[in-house]
Amino acid sequence: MTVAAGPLPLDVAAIRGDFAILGRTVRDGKPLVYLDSGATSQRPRQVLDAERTFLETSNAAVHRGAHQLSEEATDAYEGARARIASFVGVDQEEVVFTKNATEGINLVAYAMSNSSTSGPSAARFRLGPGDEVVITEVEHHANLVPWQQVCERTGATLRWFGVTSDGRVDLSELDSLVNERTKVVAFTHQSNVSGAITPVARIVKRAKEVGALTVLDACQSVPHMPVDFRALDVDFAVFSGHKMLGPSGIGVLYGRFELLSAMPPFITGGSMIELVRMEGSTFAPPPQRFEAGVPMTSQAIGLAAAVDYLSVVGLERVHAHEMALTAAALRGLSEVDGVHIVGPTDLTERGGAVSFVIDGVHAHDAGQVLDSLGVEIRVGHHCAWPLHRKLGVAASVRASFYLYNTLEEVDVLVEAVREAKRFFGVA
Amino acid sequence: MTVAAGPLPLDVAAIRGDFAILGRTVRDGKPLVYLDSGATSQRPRQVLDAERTFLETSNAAVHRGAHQLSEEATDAYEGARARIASFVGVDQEEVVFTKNATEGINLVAYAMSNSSTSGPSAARFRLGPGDEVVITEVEHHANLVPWQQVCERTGATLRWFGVTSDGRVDLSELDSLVNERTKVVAFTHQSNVSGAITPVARIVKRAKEVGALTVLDACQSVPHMPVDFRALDVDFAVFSGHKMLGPSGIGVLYGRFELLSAMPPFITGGSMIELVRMEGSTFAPPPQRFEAGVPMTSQAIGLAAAVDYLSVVGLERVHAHEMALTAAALRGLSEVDGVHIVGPTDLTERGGAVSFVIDGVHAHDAGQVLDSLGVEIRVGHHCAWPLHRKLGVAASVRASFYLYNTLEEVDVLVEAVREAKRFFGVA
Amino acid sequence: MQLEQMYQEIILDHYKNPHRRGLRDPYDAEVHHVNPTCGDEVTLRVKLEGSGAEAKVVDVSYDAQGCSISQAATSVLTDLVVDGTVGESFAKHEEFLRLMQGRGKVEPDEDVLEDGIAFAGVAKYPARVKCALLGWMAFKDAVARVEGTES
Amino acid sequence: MQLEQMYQEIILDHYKNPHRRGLRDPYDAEVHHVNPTCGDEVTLRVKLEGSGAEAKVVDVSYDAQGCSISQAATSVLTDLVVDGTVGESFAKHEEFLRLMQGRGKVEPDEDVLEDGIAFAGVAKYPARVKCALLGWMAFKDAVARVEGTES
Ligand SMILES: Cc1ncc(COP(=O)(O)O)c(C=O)c1O
Ligand SMILES: Cc1ncc(COP(=O)(O)O)c(C=O)c1O
Repeated sequence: MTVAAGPLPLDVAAIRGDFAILGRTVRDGKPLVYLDSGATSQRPRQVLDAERTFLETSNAAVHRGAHQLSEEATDAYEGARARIASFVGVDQEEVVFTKNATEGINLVAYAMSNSSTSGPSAARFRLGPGDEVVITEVEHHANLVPWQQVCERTGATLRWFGVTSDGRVDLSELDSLVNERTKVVAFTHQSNVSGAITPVARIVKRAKEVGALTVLDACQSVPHMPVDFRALDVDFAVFSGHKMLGPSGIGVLYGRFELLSAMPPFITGGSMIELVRMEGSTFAPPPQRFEAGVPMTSQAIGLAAAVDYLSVVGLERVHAHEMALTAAALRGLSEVDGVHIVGPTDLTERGGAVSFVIDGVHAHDAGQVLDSLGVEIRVGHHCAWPLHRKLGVAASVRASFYLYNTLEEVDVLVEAVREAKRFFGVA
Repeated sequence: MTVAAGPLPLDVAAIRGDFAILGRTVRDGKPLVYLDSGATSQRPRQVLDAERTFLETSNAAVHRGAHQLSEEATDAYEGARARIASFVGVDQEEVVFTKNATEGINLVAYAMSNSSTSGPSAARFRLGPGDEVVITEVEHHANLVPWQQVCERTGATLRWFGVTSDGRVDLSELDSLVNERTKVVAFTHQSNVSGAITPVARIVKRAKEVGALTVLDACQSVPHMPVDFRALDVDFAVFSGHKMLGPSGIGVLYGRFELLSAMPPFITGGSMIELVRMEGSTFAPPPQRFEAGVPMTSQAIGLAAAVDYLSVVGLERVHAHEMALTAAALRGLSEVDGVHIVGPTDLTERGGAVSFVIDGVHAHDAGQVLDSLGVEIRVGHHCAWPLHRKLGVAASVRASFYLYNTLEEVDVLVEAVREAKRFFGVA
Repeated sequence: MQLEQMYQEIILDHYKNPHRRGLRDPYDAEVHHVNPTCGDEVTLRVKLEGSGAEAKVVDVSYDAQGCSISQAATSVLTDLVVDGTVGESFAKHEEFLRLMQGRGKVEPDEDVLEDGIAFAGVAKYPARVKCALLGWMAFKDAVARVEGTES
Repeated sequence: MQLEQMYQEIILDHYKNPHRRGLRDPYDAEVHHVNPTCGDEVTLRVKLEGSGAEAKVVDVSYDAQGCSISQAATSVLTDLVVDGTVGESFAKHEEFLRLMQGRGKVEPDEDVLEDGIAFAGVAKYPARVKCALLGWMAFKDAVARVEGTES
């Protein structure tokens, strides 16, 4: 991959050449300006090719056959796991493939409630009346509803950190919220709405003091900047393939090996067992224990190709590029009267999601105008309804960037926002 | 698609042309003889193309955006659901996408245990001490371990039908096994080991008499013959994409709409909610309620393409073709001394999985010889350990057929079995 | 430009000057509905006279937070149903539903829908159809509650 | 033909005439191990004399159901460990493991592994490596139980 010298550290034109979809037009022949990578990213041809090559040469059920095809498929699948694990600084056996990040969080939550009918080694995961689960009010529903549900199943109590006016997790009550009753603290690494980055170290330190497990929602960080779960010292973390140039239908749960080894299973069935009798079954060691049934084989291979792609470009450079785009967007939008950013207005401890509201133009209406100009952004609460409610915003407009976006696209966005105001007569 | 006249109703040569992988060789240049479709099938170029075209033109997060890409993606995803639903004779809202069939069974089992902390409409799904769950001893682990686990979680009792000497479900105790205490009867449509087809109507009739729910494991039937869940009158059914020419990472749960509507969710998170507050959440109607997070979008589109492919060929003809291959295999293997079929030895009520043991040659060793001759079959207990134990077989060899297999390949299989005997000196 | 086709003058007029807005007494039933994808909300009250299909819709009052489409559609709704019978309102709802689910391919009946025909362009945008139906869903639900047929 | 490379004469000989087969008394520990993918099983007993790494392996007896590779490997194992010390047996296990996980690219040390070097060809078939290790896993587990270090 060649990289141009200049203010932006990436050769975006070359990168865009790898994404066929970016060449299309929408509505009345408008060039596509895709600013919705926070919802799902596009995939380069390298990822599509990797999946197809696998399917046309080595496809077979993994871990289940002794024939050559099955050997090749198993090698490809486990090789993918190893590459993905090293991408986030952890060991291969600590990576569990799930269908998306949401399943990964549910896996941990259900394993905890299943602990009450499992053996003594699972005792540390048990939840019951008097125990507390702590989350934050900025969470995506994926890291919120599963914890509400596990509290309903077990009788534990859900508590949460509030939100500052610029959409950050408010840690002022850290020491009282996370206390001796706390069994688990689950929080996002980066808000998918405000872009705010959570001070992971502070929360992890406090959780360790009281012996609580930590679960990191890394859906919006791993795709966009270098992340090392071991260095962050969290117990569990999740992310999704489709947000990082990889296929849909695959997510990753990281868990410290020692914890995964002691944890009861969630989804059960073939390939995750040790011994099956009608009277009862025992289970394989991790990660197999958590991967019941024929897995998302080609998708793991596609995700490994995505990780390779990102590694060649370099996550530092991806991040720097997105920060340049974010700075331009914050600057451009701040010059439009009546536009209010939902989240930090400078680059301190934030990533590249820029959400905003426009006085007098509802987010849905703004989105419609933007769409008519080819600008594909997201409108609504972005699966973070409590955060929106707390900030007094019913729905916001979110632009989110990735390595294939350009400064020109940011200009188109800002101009489109002005057009929305004109169209609805609030110029 | 053109179809040749002749003893076999399919133009297998034309079909094989759609599967690039079938042209490869294995080991020392042996042509690949892929007889492991019971584990996972291969995919025609039409399926790979459908996924790629979607990803290169309309990829976006479904149900979450108002922009054109998201509209197109949502249409493609929901259109796929409609085609897949009609393929098995049910309504679109009755089809839930899961990552594989295993997840589908777990979904029902967990929804049942979650019912104990859900509202009154879920009461009919509750399980507790005194209640009984009935399965069979021929089940794949996927339709066995989840039921053991739900019994552990709830205190219900697991009971099971035995097995006849030719690997069929033994229904002689139907009326006593399925009784007033029975809450759910889960059973396979077709054994993945013996190929035996279960008399669905008899079990469903009895289950209805006592008011028990029925769950059909259709993993080995839907890919191979016309199946209509409404006609079979089961309450729930599951199958997997990867066994029917479709992608890995996608499965289907069918549920009667009335039941899905009353059932609590399993995996929770984004896109499955109605209203989220920190204090509690309510949930969307089915199928959304059961599809948390960004779904396996391109995989649904790939599976719809697979369903189209099978529909063009015609499931009756696929079935007739497989029966011709099965007849040839049963005939050929029966002429080899010391080979014993695990399952029915004629074509009555059976599909195209042919499992067998060879006196004096362990299945693993036989598999190795077959592999060296290019014949890719499965060895072991095929995730049906209790069935093997019951029949006194530690491990068997399984050949399984699909629309792309030929009579010549059956001959190669039989000859390879003879070679295995020669190699281990048990000629 | 497609945008003008969608946001007809009529829609923008209703959005800027909504009819019958505000929550009024007396009323027989009040409901609260939300659009789960965007968080838009409507609180809606109905006052009926009589019962069954022949009951008269005396008043519909509401407080809503949402986009121009959902606001305007609710305003138009009140024009269409107030002073008519419940039976007539349901028939109009049917016709509006047919229009909105028609993907822009259905010719609306102006005699039935009046200003409602302005939403023909919205029907081309599936993600916005829910916006246009939010008020209607609330209205039907409220009437059902008065009738006691709501579960 | 690759097959002959994998199934060396030595392997087939051990398979047909396994050494020290059968379950014998006295013994200090008995374990039962299975291979979850194929259902192969081994019940294995060890009799030690002394303790720690210097303990002598007096007898290894077993009853096994499985393929030629697992049967032969267990037979070879008994040749390698019986009459040696526990410390020596673990060293041999290490060397055998290194060979089996070497994907056919590791040169085995015949002085250490004796007949065990015949399994070099098996290492090329990842699915069969577990077969060759089944007896060894059981042996290590059994020794650990005697030593009381098993959890
Ligand atoms: C009869 C049967 N049931 C269930 C399954 C599980 O399917 P999956 O692994 O795709 O979830 C299989 C295949 O492995 C099967 O053959
Ligand atoms: C912060 C955050 N957490 C969790 C998720 C859920 O990811 P998925 O839908 O892939 O499971 C998302 C994306 O939707 C997200 O942005």
